[in-house]
Amino acid sequence: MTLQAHQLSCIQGDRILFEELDFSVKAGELLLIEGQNGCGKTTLLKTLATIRQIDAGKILWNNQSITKLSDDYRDQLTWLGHLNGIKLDLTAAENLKISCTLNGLSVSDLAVMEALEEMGLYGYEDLPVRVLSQGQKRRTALAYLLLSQTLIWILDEPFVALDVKAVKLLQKVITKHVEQGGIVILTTHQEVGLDTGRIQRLRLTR
Amino acid sequence: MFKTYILILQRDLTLALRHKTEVLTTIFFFIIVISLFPLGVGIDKELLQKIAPGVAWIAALLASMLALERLFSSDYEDGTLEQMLLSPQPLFVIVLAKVSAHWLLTGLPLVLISPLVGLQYHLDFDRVIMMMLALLIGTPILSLLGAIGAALTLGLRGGGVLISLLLLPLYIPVLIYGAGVVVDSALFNNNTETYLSLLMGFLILSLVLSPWATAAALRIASE
Amino acid sequence: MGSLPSMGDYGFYIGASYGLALLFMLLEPWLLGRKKRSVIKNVQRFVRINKNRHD
Amino acid sequence: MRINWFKYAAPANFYPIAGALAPWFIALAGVLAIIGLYWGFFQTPDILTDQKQYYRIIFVHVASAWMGMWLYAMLVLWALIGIIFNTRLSYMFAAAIAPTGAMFTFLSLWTGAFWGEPSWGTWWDWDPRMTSMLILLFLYIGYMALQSAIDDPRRSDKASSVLAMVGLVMVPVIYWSVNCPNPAECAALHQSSSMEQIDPNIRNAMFIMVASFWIYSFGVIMLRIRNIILEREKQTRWVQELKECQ
Repeated sequence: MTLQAHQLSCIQGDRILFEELDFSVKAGELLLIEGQNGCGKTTLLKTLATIRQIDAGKILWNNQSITKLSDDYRDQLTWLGHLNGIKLDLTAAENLKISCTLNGLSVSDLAVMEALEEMGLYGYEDLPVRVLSQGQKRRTALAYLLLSQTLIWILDEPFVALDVKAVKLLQKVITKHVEQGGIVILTTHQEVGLDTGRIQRLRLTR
Repeated sequence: MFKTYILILQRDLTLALRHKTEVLTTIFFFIIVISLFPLGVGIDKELLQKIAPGVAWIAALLASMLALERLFSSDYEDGTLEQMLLSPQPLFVIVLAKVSAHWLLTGLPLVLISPLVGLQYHLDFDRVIMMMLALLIGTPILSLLGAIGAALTLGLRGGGVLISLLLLPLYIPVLIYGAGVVVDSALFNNNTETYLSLLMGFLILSLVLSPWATAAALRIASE
Repeated sequence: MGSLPSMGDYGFYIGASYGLALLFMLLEPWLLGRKKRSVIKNVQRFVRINKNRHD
Repeated sequence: MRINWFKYAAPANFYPIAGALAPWFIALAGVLAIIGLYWGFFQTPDILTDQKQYYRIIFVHVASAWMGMWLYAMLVLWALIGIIFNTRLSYMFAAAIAPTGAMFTFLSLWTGAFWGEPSWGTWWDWDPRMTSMLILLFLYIGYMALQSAIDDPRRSDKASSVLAMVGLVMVPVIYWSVNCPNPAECAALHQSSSMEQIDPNIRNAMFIMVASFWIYSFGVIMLRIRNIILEREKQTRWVQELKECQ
């Protein structure tokens, strides 16, 4: 259960973001991608998450190219970008239910309520997400992580717009996932607070 | 697979029905456009009967194009489109669901109010039936091809005008054969069935072509 | 035959067609030349920026 | 910042080749045009059985119409190659072809009108072939509009290639629906091409003109592709070291 990148390069317009990147992440590991703004962190994450086509090089999941695997690889993947991926006109519960069914999980209403409660959204489940605050919207998006049983989490700056309590909560969730043998790839400007010492750092120099 | 189709279809319909006004704008646009022509062209009975099919089809074409811009743009802006791209379900099922929602909200209502065209343009009963039948087969084609245009111009400035520039050439066969059905039935020669079968053939071609092209365009747009 | 071609009284139409063709086929390379000069000016701007940045 | 993969180095290698070929192509096209016109005007009868002197518009009309159609096919071909091999140069070719193709289609519409006026008495009469050319012009304009509306070259290449593919599938359907609107009498589609019966001199002159337009198109496309390469690769070192950019 490893995710490897070989000679990975990304070109944005006519600028080369990074060239011949090699790394590999095993189950139960967290890969932290660092670099200043605009050095291609998000582009790398999008390429890993198959949102963006690979310019040059290969990405292997269990030694099979992710472009060949495509839907099977996406089955194992959860992505959270800067956008929350939730509809503002629907309620938090409806959003979560749709995300789960979309990713092939049949999940009971009770489980949805528990996930929302765990993210500190008790009492807000049936309100249209439009009325919630930015932090609460972010928690709704993060609540899906509790329900998803995928192995790989790719999170693009997940701690943005979260208050101290939510940050601690998310760190706990990520740590639990990594300990259970999951793979987490994320970018952040804060401390990840993972104490089990299985963090791999990758610096994109530009 | 089918569960996802129903899920996305339900989601889009609930979303649309929470903003009833958007649904009605398309229908009122259709009614206004068909009511404008007699004011411009004159109210002579034979003339109106002759131009009725063409007018109805052009109005339907423009009305369905009106609602296309919002087909993917709201999902694009709030990130749900990214989640759809990453769902293990094949993307063309999701695209078909969204196109069906668009058709139910814009295409079907046009079919249901097309008898209004019959009234305004003095069409007799079986012309109106032919018109409704032609629109019933034709409007899904408009939604399917329209989805390609909507996906290609996602997030671009001036998207509305650009969509019509891309799609009008593709809509021409629907217009020719769609209007041809009604004109032909008016002349009492018997090959309205061939027109309808041509329209059906075109519908099947769009059903095959559009999901692939729209999915490819969506992946390109959200890179 | 090699006789001089007579235009009949359609000189306008023939002249307009060939005139238009000639106009387009001269205009296009000329426009591309102008575009090339403006693109090169743009590149030279980048060259100067990079030079100042390095030294 | 060297780009060493072959498919990424293609623009750098192609740039000088295009620069060398372009002037020769345009010059050769000019020579061929002169020969073609001489042959078409001096070696042909002034009045044909059904057509008077204005028939000589045929050389530029048919040549530009063919070019309009052929260049659309080339555009679709390069778009397809671009999608399959993901090489940037092929996308650039597709982008470079579109304006010239649109110009030829526009030219064929006007020369058709100039010819139609004296012989049919109207500038435009919705004849199926003329309508098809008009729609082809709309397709070109849609293609170019989409390309200019997207700033990021990567997305604009791929999006316009998808549009070209859709065009590829739709063009026969549009052409058929325009040529044969009434399925009952569909003879319009099977009209025999009028190439064989005309006077061999006219036919040869026309083929020379078509060849001249072909070579002209190559030359102009080479010029435009150089501009596109310069524009897209202005960040790279090889462009900045070019002698004309110092």
